[in-house]
Amino acid sequence: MKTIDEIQNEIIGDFEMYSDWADKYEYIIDMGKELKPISGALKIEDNIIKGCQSRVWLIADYENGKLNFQADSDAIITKGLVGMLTKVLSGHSPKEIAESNLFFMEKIGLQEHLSPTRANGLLAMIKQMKTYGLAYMTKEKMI
Amino acid sequence: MKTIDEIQNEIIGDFEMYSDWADKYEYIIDMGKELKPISGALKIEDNIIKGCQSRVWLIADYENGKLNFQADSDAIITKGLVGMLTKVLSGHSPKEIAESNLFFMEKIGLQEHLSPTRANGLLAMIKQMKTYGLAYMTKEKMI
Amino acid sequence: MNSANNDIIQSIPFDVDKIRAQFPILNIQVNNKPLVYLDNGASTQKPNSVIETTNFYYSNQYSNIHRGVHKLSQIGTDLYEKTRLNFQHFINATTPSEIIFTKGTTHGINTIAYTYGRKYLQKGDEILISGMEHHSNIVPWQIVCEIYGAILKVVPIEQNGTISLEKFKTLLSPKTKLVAMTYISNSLGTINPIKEIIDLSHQNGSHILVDAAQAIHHLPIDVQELDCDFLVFSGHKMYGPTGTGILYGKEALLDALPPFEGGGDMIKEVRFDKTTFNDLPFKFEAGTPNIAGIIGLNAALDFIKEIGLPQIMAHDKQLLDYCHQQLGEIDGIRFFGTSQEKAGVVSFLINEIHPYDIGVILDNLGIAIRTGHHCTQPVMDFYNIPGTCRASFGIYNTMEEIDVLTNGLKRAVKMLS
Amino acid sequence: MNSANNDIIQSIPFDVDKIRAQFPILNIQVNNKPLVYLDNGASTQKPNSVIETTNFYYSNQYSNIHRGVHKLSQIGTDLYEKTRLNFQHFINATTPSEIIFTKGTTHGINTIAYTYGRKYLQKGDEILISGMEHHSNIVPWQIVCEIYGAILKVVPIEQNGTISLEKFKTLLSPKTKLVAMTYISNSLGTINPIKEIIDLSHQNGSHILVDAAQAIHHLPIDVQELDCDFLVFSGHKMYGPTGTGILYGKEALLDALPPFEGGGDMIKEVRFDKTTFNDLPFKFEAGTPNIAGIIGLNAALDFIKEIGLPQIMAHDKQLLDYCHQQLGEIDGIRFFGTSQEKAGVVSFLINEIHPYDIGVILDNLGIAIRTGHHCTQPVMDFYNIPGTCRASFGIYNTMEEIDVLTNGLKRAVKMLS
Ligand SMILES: Cc1ncc(COP(=O)(O)O)c(C=O)c1O
Ligand SMILES: Cc1ncc(COP(=O)(O)O)c(C=O)c1O
Repeated sequence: MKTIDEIQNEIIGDFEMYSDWADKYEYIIDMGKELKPISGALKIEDNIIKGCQSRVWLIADYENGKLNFQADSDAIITKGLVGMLTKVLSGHSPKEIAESNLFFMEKIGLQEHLSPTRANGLLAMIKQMKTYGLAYMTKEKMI
Repeated sequence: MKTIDEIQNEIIGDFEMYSDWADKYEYIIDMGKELKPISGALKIEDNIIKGCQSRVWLIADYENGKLNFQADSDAIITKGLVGMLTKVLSGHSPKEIAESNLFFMEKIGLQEHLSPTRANGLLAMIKQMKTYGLAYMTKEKMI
Repeated sequence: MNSANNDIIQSIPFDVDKIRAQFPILNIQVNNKPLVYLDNGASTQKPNSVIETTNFYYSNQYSNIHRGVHKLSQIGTDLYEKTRLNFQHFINATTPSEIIFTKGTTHGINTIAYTYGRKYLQKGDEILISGMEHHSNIVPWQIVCEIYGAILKVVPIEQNGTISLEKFKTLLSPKTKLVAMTYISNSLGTINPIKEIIDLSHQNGSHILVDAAQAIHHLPIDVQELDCDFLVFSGHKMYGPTGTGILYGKEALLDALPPFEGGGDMIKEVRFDKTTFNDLPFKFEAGTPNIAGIIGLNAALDFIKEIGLPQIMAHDKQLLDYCHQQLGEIDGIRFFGTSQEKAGVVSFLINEIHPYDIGVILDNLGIAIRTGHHCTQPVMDFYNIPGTCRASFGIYNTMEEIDVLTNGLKRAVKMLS
Repeated sequence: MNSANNDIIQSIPFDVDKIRAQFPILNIQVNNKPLVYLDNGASTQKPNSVIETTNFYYSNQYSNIHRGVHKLSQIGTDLYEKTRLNFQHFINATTPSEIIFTKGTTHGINTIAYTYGRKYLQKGDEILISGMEHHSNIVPWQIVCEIYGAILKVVPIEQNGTISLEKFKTLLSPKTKLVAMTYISNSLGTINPIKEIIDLSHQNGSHILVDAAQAIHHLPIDVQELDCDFLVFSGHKMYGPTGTGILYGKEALLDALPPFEGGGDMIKEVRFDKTTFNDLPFKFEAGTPNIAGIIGLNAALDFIKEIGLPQIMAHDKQLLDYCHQQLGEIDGIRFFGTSQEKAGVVSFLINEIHPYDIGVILDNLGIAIRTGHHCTQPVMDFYNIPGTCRASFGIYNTMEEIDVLTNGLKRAVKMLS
């Protein structure tokens, strides 16, 4: 299993061949299309992260010391971005997730999507993922 | 008896010799000092015209078809200015006063004191004098 | 690539290039593409005259106004009051006292909501609004209705984004104290039959507030002819500075209302046992106002007057027609707001594509449109959609820019499908 | 002519000329004399950086903010929020949510008065203020006291323009819900012992609002150390644009208060049956804000930070001492406000001369001071005077300007006596 940073570097590598914004976005959109959608039954209020414009659903599963994420969005670009984020963070330990440093968005020139004032719910989603990490770290310690 | 315009022209003539602002203001201040103050008993709420900063008292007397004004102010410059205004308008018929065109303030370069936003109550006083003129015109017609 | 129809371009009633040259921002590049600014419903850009007036004021004339004896204070006060007179004449108010400077439309509506509520609203009274109101013409009424136990009634919108006068009539009741209605919808473009709405309100004995945020720079407004009781708009949507706005009210009504905010300038005399309030318009202008903004706003109004509202309307109409025509050719496009009487606002969705996605792609092409609910969530709920894409036009927009938009949209659809 | 004491000039803790060069207005002539601007208590002049930031923003970056997906909207939002962070750190607020942008001090106080009143005030409750408050910290409380049947109590001032903590204590009662007090008096210069006042208020179980309009650019303020519940100030008095201000409030308290104005940006979801409000700080920022103003305000804060508050305080103190000393030599002068702890405000009268007359003469000499009640009529009533002449200092004032003032006053006295 690759580390969080290795996966990030892989994505950065993928993006190096794209000089054009359109190529980058096509990659993200494809990512969004491929991402397995969350079933309607799970798209409940508890799992939603509201941006003003696009909405994000996030589900976390803890199994064998690892956290797995499923995410979805009603906007395809947001969905592609959450897909990249789950790809980077899923399957790692709560500690690794809580302490992760997500640098790939900036490196591939998409940091604007993480602006706190962006209306897509993405930053709130990252916070939520890390909060899950922290919460399960604490749980683990209590066991 | 001189007309309102003749008196105005006289004042303008007086001011022609003053090239300096200070001379002008000394003239006005002297005017203020010479003006007979209104007695305390008459400085009542009814006769007051409130500017934000300086206050003006105005009394009108009608006699033999003429209106006579007495004015006073707590600020000496304002008092000098009201003194000039009563000098120009006092002793004329209500009609002449109501229809007068006061051009001398601008000609002597003091129109700023008549700005509607000036806090000295002067513009309100001129309005009040003309209102007296109008009121007595109407009264005369009714007799 | 479609090229703009030449006939239409030539009939534009003024020289758009000359106008564009007055807006420095129109020369910038966004994401390495020339800016195509089609977000004028949210806010308009500023001409040089506005920028420079503010600039000059701060550099050569600035001080606090009202009650200062010194020259700078006098100059500022005179300029500030000149703006008031300019607006008085522009909307044909009876006296300058009827022109209150505010922070913007929202602030103007809240001023009336709070003071009207305090003076007139009682338990069971009704406020009537429409289903297409901007949040700023909904939430203040919800707040004061809650405070005073009044009830908010809503005239629903029709499928084409208009309201039916018949339905409006049935909702007017003896309990309707006040009607608050937009002249032009910011998300649908609908121009409401405001004169009829005002007359019907008055026949019912109700007061009426008109939200003219989208109308003031699009249609000639004569408040005496309209006979509305209150009318509000923002400076920043009419090519003026941010933080400025106007609240018009009939003098007798404004006189009858209690003051809203307390503070400097709105008082006659302050004593701890009894404070008396200043005359209009100052009664409603508490504290140091946005002096530089209001002085800059005068330049914005002069700019509009110089071009002329009939010319602006004609230009707006041409852009609107051309935009409808061009975008109409895109497969799967749905327009929201298809009223006959419509201003330069085009709201749409394409197939199932989320408006956010379209907004992001267009942004990468240098095209600024707005996506989302446009502060009219009830409109989105009515159509059961998450939001729309909205292109909205200004004085400086061109037919070519609509071509750029059309092509951008086609590209976005291709990428996103 | 007196010339300024050279020792004092040399100990000015920064290069005043270099600062003056940043203020374009300081080069103008007023009535054919170089401008001597001593009306900083009413409002301060703007440095180039503030003027140019606004200018650049309108010319290259403008659009409406929040919720726009396009680049310009993002840039504007980022700049706007950057100002918030800058102020958060400047006054050491716990989170950016505690920094609310307002139109100014007056607007900030009214925001708290209305919402605090609605939430907490009941018949018989008391609000405690001081006898030296600005009208903006009197009238809003009078209005909400009238609405909710509460009672306004006043700590009287002493002859030297201070308030006695003993008297303050006796006026605190179990009914005192909130204390509203100025940090620095705008008409007397008094610096109140605000930390003691805050602690005493809290010991009494009262909330406290601090009016920092005259303090923010004079004293270092740490809201966590002060532990005040609310603190308000204006941008235009701290070298920033008009129409801007800050309301600080403790997060838990602001959360507990109902919203004030309703409109765009302050909502989470708007439904006709139920609207939910946005989180802080947006809950209190209804409608399009003064975007350009707030962005310009950031440059003003940077300007102040660059010079440094200790330097500013030292400069202010030197001007104050020198001014007292020089004016003190004028026959018949009376100073109002002679507290030990005093900021750069000098209020005075000379013999029986009306302040208006002095203002007019000084204006003709190019000297801008303020005359009148300075929006503190109760202070004038206390001293039984119609008003005062007030010279108040800014970063750019010099010892030589105080000499010009002194000579101007001597001339005025001669002319007017
Ligand atoms: C102490 C004090 N409080 C409040 C205010 C009101 O500020 P603004 O007019 O900017 O709202 C002022 C300004 O004169 C002031 O000096
Ligand atoms: C119809 C309408 N009403 C009210 C508003 C609110 O205006 P502001 O945000 O300037 O207060 C807007 C602006 O979007 C609008 O379009």
